[in-house]
Amino acid sequence: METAEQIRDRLLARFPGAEITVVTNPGLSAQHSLLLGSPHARAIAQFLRDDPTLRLDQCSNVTGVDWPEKEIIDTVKVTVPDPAGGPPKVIEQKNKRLTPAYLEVVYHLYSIALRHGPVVIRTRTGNRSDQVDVPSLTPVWRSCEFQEREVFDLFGVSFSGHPDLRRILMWDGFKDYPMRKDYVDPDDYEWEPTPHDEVLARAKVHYPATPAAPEPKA
Amino acid sequence: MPEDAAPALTTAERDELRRQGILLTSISELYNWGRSNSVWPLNFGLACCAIEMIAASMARFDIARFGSEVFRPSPRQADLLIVSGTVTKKMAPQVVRLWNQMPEPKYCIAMGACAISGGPFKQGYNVLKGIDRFIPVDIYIPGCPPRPEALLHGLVELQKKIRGEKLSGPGAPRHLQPDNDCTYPVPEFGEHDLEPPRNPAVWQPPILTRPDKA
Amino acid sequence: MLASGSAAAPFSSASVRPVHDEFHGDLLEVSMGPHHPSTHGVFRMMVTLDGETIVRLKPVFGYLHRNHEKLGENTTYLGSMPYTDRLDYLCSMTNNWAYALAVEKLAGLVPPERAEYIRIILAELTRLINHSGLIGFLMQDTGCSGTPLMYAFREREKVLDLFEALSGSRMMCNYQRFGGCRVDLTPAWVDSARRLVDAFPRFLDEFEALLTGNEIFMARTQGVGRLSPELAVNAGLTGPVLRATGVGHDLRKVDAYGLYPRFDFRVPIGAHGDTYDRYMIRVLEMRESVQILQQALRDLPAGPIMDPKAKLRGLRPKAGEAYGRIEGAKGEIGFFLISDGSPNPYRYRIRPPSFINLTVLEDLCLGHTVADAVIILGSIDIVLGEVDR
Amino acid sequence: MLGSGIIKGLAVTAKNLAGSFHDPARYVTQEFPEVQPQLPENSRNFPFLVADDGADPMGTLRCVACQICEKECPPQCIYIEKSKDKKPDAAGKLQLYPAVFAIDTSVCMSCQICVEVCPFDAIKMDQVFAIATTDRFNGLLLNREQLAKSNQYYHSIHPTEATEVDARLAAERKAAEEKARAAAAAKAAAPKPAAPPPPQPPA
Repeated sequence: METAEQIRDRLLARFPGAEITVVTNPGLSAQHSLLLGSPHARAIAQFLRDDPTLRLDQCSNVTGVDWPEKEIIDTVKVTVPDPAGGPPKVIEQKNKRLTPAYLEVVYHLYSIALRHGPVVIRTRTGNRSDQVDVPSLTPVWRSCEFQEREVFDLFGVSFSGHPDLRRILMWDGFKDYPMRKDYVDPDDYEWEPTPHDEVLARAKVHYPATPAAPEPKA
Repeated sequence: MPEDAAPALTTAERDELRRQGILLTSISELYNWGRSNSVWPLNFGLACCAIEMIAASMARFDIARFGSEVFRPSPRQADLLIVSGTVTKKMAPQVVRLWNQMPEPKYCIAMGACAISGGPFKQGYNVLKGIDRFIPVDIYIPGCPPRPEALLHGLVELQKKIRGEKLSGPGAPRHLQPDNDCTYPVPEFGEHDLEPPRNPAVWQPPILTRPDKA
Repeated sequence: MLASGSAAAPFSSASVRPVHDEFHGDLLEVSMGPHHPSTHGVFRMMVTLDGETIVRLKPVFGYLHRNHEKLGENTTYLGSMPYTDRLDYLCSMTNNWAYALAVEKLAGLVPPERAEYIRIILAELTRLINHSGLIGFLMQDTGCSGTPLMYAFREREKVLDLFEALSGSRMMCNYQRFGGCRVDLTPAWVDSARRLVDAFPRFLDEFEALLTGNEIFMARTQGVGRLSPELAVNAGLTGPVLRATGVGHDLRKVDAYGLYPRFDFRVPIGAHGDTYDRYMIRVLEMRESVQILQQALRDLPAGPIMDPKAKLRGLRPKAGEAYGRIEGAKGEIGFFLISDGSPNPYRYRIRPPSFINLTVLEDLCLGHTVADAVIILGSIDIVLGEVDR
Repeated sequence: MLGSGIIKGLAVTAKNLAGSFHDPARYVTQEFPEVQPQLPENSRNFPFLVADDGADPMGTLRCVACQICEKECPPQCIYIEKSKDKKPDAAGKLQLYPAVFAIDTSVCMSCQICVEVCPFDAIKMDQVFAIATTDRFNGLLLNREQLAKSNQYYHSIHPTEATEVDARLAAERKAAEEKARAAAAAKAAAPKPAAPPPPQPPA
């Protein structure tokens, strides 16, 4: 099967102006992926499905990933000229930067006809709050129908063009997106016999004020 | 026969009399004996434990030996609700509704860790931390999942409990109390959690007596 | 009225008839489940009926949504292993294997030969109990109450005894580890497994004599819930449901994971894609599993059962991602893991076969009666622990 | 012939019905409360703590309150508090012990990860399953006293494994004694007394 770079080159030739980048997977599995820009994503997906050399007729797995803002500290060595006129010094400068926050949808494509795969494609939202639209690939692969609904339900990605975008696992009046990294669980651990960490911290709020209990002596 | 005449005899004496062909019993004993040997569970499976519940009703464990093989699909015909598996928040209102639809006298077995306390899934956002927050539970069977034998043991314990019930007086069970209405409030879906998250008439968090960990 | 989505996706619309607005008064919406004896757990279907014919069916999920994926992100790689048992709680061994495979891809571990053989033995035993149990439940749905399910559970108990003797637990085995297996097979275990496997075809013959030729069963299932191969592939179906439509897609052959290429077995495929084919595929697959088991138990090599590089605690795979999948009893069960180098996975995603197989439930049921919908649902083989996770 | 399939099926059920009277393969019912099941050796249900001496279980717990199992337990159902003082263990070395050791069996998922990660063979899986109770909070939260069971009990439920564990512990103890003797010899040779190393779990 073609590598991710070869597929990208072929796609760029077919869809001039489309944003397609290869996302390298540093892990041992080396399953690299193609990041597709939203405007062309559905056309590209259709092409991948129907292209005779790829024929990715099965979209096996659709999932969301939440990437909140993360502070990354890059340590850069900078050569600073000495104001006193001495030899220039090399100092380590720490640059803080924030990675952009976005939600990502990952599709794993396989070909049942040609027995190869996976080709991994990704789409990304603009941010995590108001620009959460990505094109739905349900018109291309029916298997995305429920899985995209699940991503919508748990991550809050809105799929434009999805035929029936409703919550699927949680109830309809639910307001949060529980699989996001910053989701706060409802406070329902009133009493746990073996509390730990955050459960303990949350449970403590519900403990009655116990003046009777003797203070543990140090 | 007056109700407390029979308990004046010990069990051994009564067994001896039974061997001699004299059946000595009280109304309440006869009544409870009959009830305890025909506990019909609701045909209601939630998760993994339901498979063990089905296994318990199959040939090898044969729950029919205890008179409980009649799994009723309708709550109107059932005496026993076996909460077999994780109760999620989405499912909790339905479980309470089923419980409300069952006629008294009715009993509830919380089978498995999830039904008792949320079990391994207790840290999940959609998992109810124990069905006893909404309905009264008679028997708790720990295990994940409990073996079918453990379920049978739980059933035997429930039968013991039923046999020990009195027919009148302040110690009488719920269904014989005059001011009992057997409905429990059904929680509603809220924006973040169930509303209310527990039924205070049924469940109060116990006071933690252990000193906090440093 | 038919909210069946977009025009581009192929729908098996032969049996669908349009419902006009003026018929609205005649339609009846029925909520089946979540407490319904034939929904295989807490599954719910919103069924719109015209008389007794289904004109619309919307599945409602989430009544057993136990937050596996969130829990998996908050616990270590090892800590998620017992949770995978509870996904598809009839097939804990294959779930374990799929998860172990994904982590092995992520962390670069290679299980030794004996461990691979053990995995194959356990996975095929799992397939036997899943398929026989499923047929029992399917018969329960057709109204054949009790007998086949009881026979299936009689055999299941024998396999569960083997699982318990090996792993300690009947259902929740928690047996596979990253880079191998937890405990070794004893010769006594292999002997009893061999006895079971040799006796299993006799049970299958009996089971088939009971069911396969039964005229009532044939009348209830043949031609019911037909599925075209194009829709099946496009809707991401896998496992016996896909193979019943005539697509010979079996990951044991396609991906050739584990040591499956060493084994001689055939992949049965169906011709009509109806409920009867889905039943027959499972019977035939059990016979092939018996073949695999006999070969595996015969050739079981000696040797270690763990990759020497593997360690039990503190697994921190290099940053990256991996998708590992195997052919479970219900279809392709896959795990997608993203590691950021910490002890917990950054993203832990389960690809649940029975959830995705439900995509076509509406297409299968349209035009049939409610009683048929129950059988069709039964023949898809869902386990709610996996559908809702 | 129409109906032959049904007749064939009925013959199977008839065979099974008749067989259940004489064929043990077809009569599989176990009379549970009267006949206790023969659990296989590996069978597991809930954890217990191994005490070397059944007569004084609290004094001879193998657990040294290292809290590894508490950290690794997937459903977080173990609660341990370290003791403030130390007690000699079976090898005579001073060790911490658990002042509080509680397992919430209403949460435990019987996964035996605590057993696998324990470096001291102090926690093992029990086979008791008939523990249904009417009291959730007092009946299912097991404390140190309820969890402690003797090594003899361990031998009675998992004989093969317990023998291996005993052999391994004896070997470790012997190695530790030899090391201590060597260290003592070295110390005697060296002029300056070194502080005793803090107890470390073996890697």
